[in-house]
Amino acid sequence: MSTLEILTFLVWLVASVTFIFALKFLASPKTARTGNLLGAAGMALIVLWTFFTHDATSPEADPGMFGNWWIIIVGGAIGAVIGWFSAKRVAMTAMPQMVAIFNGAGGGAAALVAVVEFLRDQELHPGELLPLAFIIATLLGAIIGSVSLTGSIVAWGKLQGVIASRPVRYPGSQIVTGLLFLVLIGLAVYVAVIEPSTPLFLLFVVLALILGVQLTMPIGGADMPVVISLLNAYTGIAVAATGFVLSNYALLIAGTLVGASGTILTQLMTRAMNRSLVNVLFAGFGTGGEAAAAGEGEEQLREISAEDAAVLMAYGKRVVIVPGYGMAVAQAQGPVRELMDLLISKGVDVQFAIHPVAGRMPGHMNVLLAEANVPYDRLKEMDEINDDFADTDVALVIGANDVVNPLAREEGSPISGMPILNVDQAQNVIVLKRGRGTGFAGIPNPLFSNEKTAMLFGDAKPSVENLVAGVKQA
Amino acid sequence: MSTLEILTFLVWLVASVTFIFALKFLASPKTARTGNLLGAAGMALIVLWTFFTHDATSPEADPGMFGNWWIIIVGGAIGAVIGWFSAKRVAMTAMPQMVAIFNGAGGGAAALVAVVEFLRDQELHPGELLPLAFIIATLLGAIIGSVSLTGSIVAWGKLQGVIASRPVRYPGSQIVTGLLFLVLIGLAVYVAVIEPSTPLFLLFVVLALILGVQLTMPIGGADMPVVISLLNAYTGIAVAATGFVLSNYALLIAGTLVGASGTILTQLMTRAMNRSLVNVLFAGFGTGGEAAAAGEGEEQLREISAEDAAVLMAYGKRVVIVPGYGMAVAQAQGPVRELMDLLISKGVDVQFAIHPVAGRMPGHMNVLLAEANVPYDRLKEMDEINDDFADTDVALVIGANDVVNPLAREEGSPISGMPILNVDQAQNVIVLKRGRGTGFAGIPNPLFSNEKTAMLFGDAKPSVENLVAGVKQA
Amino acid sequence: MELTAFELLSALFILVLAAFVGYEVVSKVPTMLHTPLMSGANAVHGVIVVGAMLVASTAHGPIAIVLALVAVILGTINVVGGFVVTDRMLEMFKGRGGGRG
Amino acid sequence: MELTAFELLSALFILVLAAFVGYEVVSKVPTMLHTPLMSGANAVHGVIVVGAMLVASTAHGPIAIVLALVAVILGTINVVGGFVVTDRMLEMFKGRGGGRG
Ligand SMILES: NC(=O)c1ccc[n+]([C@@H]2O[C@H](COP(=O)([O-])OP(=O)(O)OC[C@H]3O[C@@H](n4cnc5c(N)ncnc54)[C@H](OP(=O)(O)O)[C@@H]3O)[C@@H](O)[C@H]2O)c1
Ligand SMILES: NC(=O)c1ccc[n+]([C@@H]2O[C@H](COP(=O)([O-])OP(=O)(O)OC[C@H]3O[C@@H](n4cnc5c(N)ncnc54)[C@H](OP(=O)(O)O)[C@@H]3O)[C@@H](O)[C@H]2O)c1
Repeated sequence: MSTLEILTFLVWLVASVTFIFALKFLASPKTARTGNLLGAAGMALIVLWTFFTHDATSPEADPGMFGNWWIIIVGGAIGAVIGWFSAKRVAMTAMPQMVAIFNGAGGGAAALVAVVEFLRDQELHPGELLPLAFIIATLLGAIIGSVSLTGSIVAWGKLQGVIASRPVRYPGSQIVTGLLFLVLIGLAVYVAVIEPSTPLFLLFVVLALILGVQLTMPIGGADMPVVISLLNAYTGIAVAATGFVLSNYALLIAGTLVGASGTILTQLMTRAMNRSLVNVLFAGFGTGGEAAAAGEGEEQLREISAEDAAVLMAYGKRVVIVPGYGMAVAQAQGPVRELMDLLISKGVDVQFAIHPVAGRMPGHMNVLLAEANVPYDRLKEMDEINDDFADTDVALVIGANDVVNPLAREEGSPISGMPILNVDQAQNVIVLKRGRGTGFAGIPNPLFSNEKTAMLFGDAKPSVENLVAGVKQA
Repeated sequence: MSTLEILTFLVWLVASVTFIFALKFLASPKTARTGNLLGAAGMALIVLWTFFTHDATSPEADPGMFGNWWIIIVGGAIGAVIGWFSAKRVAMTAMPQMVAIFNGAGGGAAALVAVVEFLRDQELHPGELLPLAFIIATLLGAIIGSVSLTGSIVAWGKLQGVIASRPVRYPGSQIVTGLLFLVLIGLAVYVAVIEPSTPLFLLFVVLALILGVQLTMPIGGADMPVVISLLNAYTGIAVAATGFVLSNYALLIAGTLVGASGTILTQLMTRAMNRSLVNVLFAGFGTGGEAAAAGEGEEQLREISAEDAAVLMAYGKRVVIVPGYGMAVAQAQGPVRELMDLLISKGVDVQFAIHPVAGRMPGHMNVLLAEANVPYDRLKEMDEINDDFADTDVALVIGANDVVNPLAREEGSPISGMPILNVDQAQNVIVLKRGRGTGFAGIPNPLFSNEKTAMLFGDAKPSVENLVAGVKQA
Repeated sequence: MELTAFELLSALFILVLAAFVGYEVVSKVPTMLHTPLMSGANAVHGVIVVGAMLVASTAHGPIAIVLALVAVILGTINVVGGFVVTDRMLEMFKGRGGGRG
Repeated sequence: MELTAFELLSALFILVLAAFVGYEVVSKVPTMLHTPLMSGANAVHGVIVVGAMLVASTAHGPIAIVLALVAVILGTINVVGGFVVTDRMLEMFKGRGGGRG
C-alpha cells in the first residue's frame, strides 16, 4: 500500500468517527446541533480528500480520468445549489417531505453507483461472472437504492398532496408484489451465477424501481413519516453495500450506522404510535376520506364564541393547551404564543400538553412551538401532565383530534390502545377546528359531543387571534 | 484462505458478538446473569474451537506441535481447578480481592504471551528487527500485562491485609517512578528500532513488573476497588495488543471492549465517590491510621444499651437502617434481616438507605442484603430517601461512618463535597460500631457527638442480635 | 476488484461492529429529537457521494458518464440538503429552557 | 508474522469501533451493578487464554514451554474464576423485587 492509500484509510477512519459522534450528539438535545455540524465537517473532509486524491483509492483508475473531473465539479455544483436552496426555502411543515426527497436522492445515487460499477466491470471483462460477494453487494445496492428512490418519491407525493394520500390498492395488488419479488430474485440469481447479462441487470433495476412504488402506495399518507424513516435505513444499507463493492470502509461504516440507527428509530416511532411496523406497512391504516363519511355528522355539537371562550380562560387558574396537526396546518403557533403570554400576564398558569405523535412527525409540536419561542419548560410530555387535567379549568385543543380521542380507550377502533391525553378530565374543553373533518385515523371523536366540550369552528390561526383579542378585553 | 481459516474468523465474530451482548446484559439488573452466562458460552465456543483447530490459525505452526497438546490440557486443567474452587469458596466480603487476583492472572497471561511470541520470533529470525507495529504491540502487551499483574497482587494484598493498607511512600518515590518510566521507554525504543535484544526485552518485562508495584503501593487500601477496575481496563488493553500481535480479531475486540468499558466504569466509580481518577491515583487518600490518631478521641460520646435502643425502634413509626462497611466486616446482614422482619411484624415501617459508596465496592451493601434475602424494594438509593430522614424516628447506622459524616458538607476535609445520607435529620440516631475507629477516610465524625446520637459499641453482629432480643421483649 | 477472503471477513467484522455502534448510540433518543436525528442520519448516508465521485472518475462512454453525473448530483443533494435541513430543524430548539421572545 | 498495511489498518478500524461499542454498552450501568460488571468484563478478557493456547501450540524449548504453560494456567484461572465469581455475585440479586426468606 502506498502512503497515500494509508492516509486515505486514516481519513476514512476520522470521517467514520465524526459520523458516530454526529449521531451520538444528535440523540441529545444539548448537543444535537454540534453533532450535525460535526457530521458535516467529517463529510467535507472525506469529500475533499477524495476529490484531490481519487486516483489513489481506485487502483484501476482510467489514465485519462482527469478528463472526468468536470463530472464531479459540474454535478457537485448542481447538486449543492439544489440541495442548499430547497433546504433553506422549505416550510417547517413540509420538512418531512423534504427529508424524503433527500433520502430518495441518496438511494438513487447508491443505485446508480451500483449500475455504473456493473457496466464498467462488464466493459473490462465482458461476459465474465463477478466474484459472488461482489455481485451480491452490487445487486443489493441496486435493489435497495432503487426501492428507496421511488418509495421516497411516493412518500413525498403523498405528504405533498400530489398523490392520493389514502392507501391505494387494486385487486390483486398483493399478487403483483409477490410476482415482482419472485422475478427480482430470479434475475438476481441469473446475473450472479449464470450469466452477467447487462440488459437483465438493467431490467432488475427497473423492476426494483417499480417495487418501490408498489410497496409504498398501499400505505396511508399519515404513516409516511414512519415509511420515510424506514427508507432512510434502507438507503443506509444500500450505501453500506456500495462501500463493500468499492472496498471503501467509510461508506461501509456510515451506511451501516445509518442502517442500524434508522431501524431502531423506525421502531421507536411506531412504538410511540402504539403500532407495529408490520401494521404500518401492510394494514393500510390512515384510510382518511372513506371512514370519515361513515363516522361523524349527526350528533349536535355545542358551539362557543371566541369571546366566551376567552373569558373562560382569562378567569381560569390553569389552562392546558393541546396542539395537534391542525395547528401546524394553520401555522397558528405565533398567535398561540401570544395567547400564552397574555394569559400568563393575567396570572393564569398555562402549560402545553405534547402528545408523542401529535402532528405528522415526531417532535412536530416541539419544533413549531420552539419556533414561536414558547419556553421549553412549558411543554409537558404526556406522562408528565396526564394526571393534572383533573384540576385544569380549560383544556384548549388546537387542531388535535386522534391524540385526544377517547375511543382509543375502547376495543375495536383503529387507535385502540394508543395512550391519549386525558383532556376529558378537565373542567372545560374548547376545541378549535375547521369543521367536522376527522383526524389522521379517519374515525369519529366522541370527545367533541361530550357535554364538557365546546367547539370553536374555523381555521386555527384566525380563531386563536380572536381568542387573543377576547382575552385582551376580558 | 482455507475454509477452516474462514470458519475460524466466523467463530471469532460470533464470540465477539456474545461478549458484546454479555457486557450489554451485565449493565442491566434483569439480564445481568444471562449476560454472564452468554459470555461464558462464547468463551467456551472459542476455546474449544481453538483447541481443536489451532494449527489453522497459526500458519507457521510447528509441525510437531501435537506434542504440545499436553501444555494446553495440563495448564487448562490446573487453571480450571484453581479458578473454580477459589471462586466458589471466597467469602462475599473478599470478592474484590478475588477479582483482583483473576485480573492479575489475565494480565500475567497477556505478558507471558508477548514474551513467548518475542522469544519464538527471535529463534526464527535471530537478530532481525520486527515490523514496527508488531513490536510496538508486543511491548505494549508485555508492559501493560506486567503492570496489571503486580498491581493486582498489591491490590489483593492491601485488601486482604497482607500488605499495609495505608498509602506506602518513601522519600523520592516519585523520582524512582519517573526514572522507571524513562528506562522503560529507552529499552522499548532500543528493542524496537535498534536491536531486538532478548536480555533487554526481559529486563523490560522485569522493570514493568516493578512499575506495577511502584504505582499501586502509594494508594490507600480503601481506594483499591477503583484501582482494580482500572487494572481490569489495563488488562483489556494488553489483551487487545496481544490480539493485534497474533492477528486474532477475537482477542482484539474482546480486549478493546474491556479496555473501553473498564475505563468508563472506573470513571463512574470515582464519580460516585465524588473524586477524580487523578486524585485516587496520586493523592494518597485513605490514610487510615495516621489521620485517625489526630481526629477523635476526646469528646464525650453518649452511649445507649441494646434494650433501650430496641424500645426506641419498636415503638417508632419509621426506622431507616444505614448499613456500612462495618456490617460487611461483622457479617451482620443475617441478624439485620431478622431485626427488619421483627420490626415490620410490630408495624414499624423499615427501610434501608444505601449510599452509593457504602462498603468497599460499589453495590457491596446491595449484594450483602440480597444475600440475606432483604426484599429489594426496601433498599432505597440515597437520592430517593434523603428527604425522608426528617420524618424518621430512628436512623440505625450499622458500621457506616464516612457516608454519614457531616464534615462532607464543609470545606477542607478529604471528603468535602461527597454527597452523604442525611441521618442527622432523623429524630434519633443510633450508631453501632466497635469503638472509636475511623472510617476509610480516616477523619473524625461529628455525627457521633451530635446530641441526637447514641452509640452502641461492640461488633455489629452481636450488637444487632442484642437488638433483636430486645425488640422481641419490647 | 478481486476481493480476498481476508478483506471480505474484515469488512464483515467492521459491519457488525458498526451496526452495534449505530444501534447503541441512538437507542436512548427522546421523542422530540426523532425527526432531526432521522434527518441527520439521512445526511450521513449522503457519503454515497464519495462513491459517486469514485465511479465518475473512471467512467467512460456516454451512458456511464451521464449516469455518473446524475449519481454525483443526487449524492450532493443528499449531503448538502440533508445537513442544511437538519440544522434548520435544530435551530428551532435553540430557545429552549426559558427562551424569551 | 508479516502484517500488511491493509491488515494493520483493518485492525485499527476494528479497534476503534470496538472501543465505541464497549463505551456505549456500559455507559448507563446502575451503581449496584458496578462490581458484577467489572467482574464480568474481567472474565471476558480471559479470552487471552486463546492467545496462550496459540503460543503454547508452537512453543519449543524448555523456557518457552514453561512460560506457555504458566500462561495457559493463568489465562484459564482468569476465565473460569471470572465467570464463576461473577455468577455468584449475581446470584445474590436473585431475591430482588420481593424476595421472601
Ligand atoms: N407525529 C407523528 O410522528 C405521526 C406520524 C404519522 C402519523 N401520525 C398520526 O397523526 C395523528 C396526529 O394526531 P393529531 O391529533 O395531532 O391530529 P389529527 O388527528 O390528524 O387531527 C387533526 C385535526 O386538525 C383539524 N385541522 C386541520 N386543519 C386545520 C386548520 N387549518 N385549522 C384548525 N383545525 C384544523 C382537522 O379537523 P378539521 O378538518 O375539521 O379542521 C383534524 O381533526 C395521530 O393519529 C398519529 O398517529 C403521527
Ligand atoms: N463502595 C465503594 O465502591 C468504595 C470503594 C473505595 C472506597 N470506598 C470508601 O469507603 C467508605 C465507605 O464508607 P462506610 O461509611 O461504608 O464505611 P467506613 O467509613 O469505612 O466506616 C466503617 C465503620 O465501621 C466500623 N466497623 C468496622 N468493623 C466493624 C464491626 N465488626 N462491627 C461494627 N462496626 C465496625 C468502623 O469503626 P470501628 O473501627 O470503631 O468499629 C468504621 O467507622 C467511603 O469513604 C467510601 O468512599 C468505597
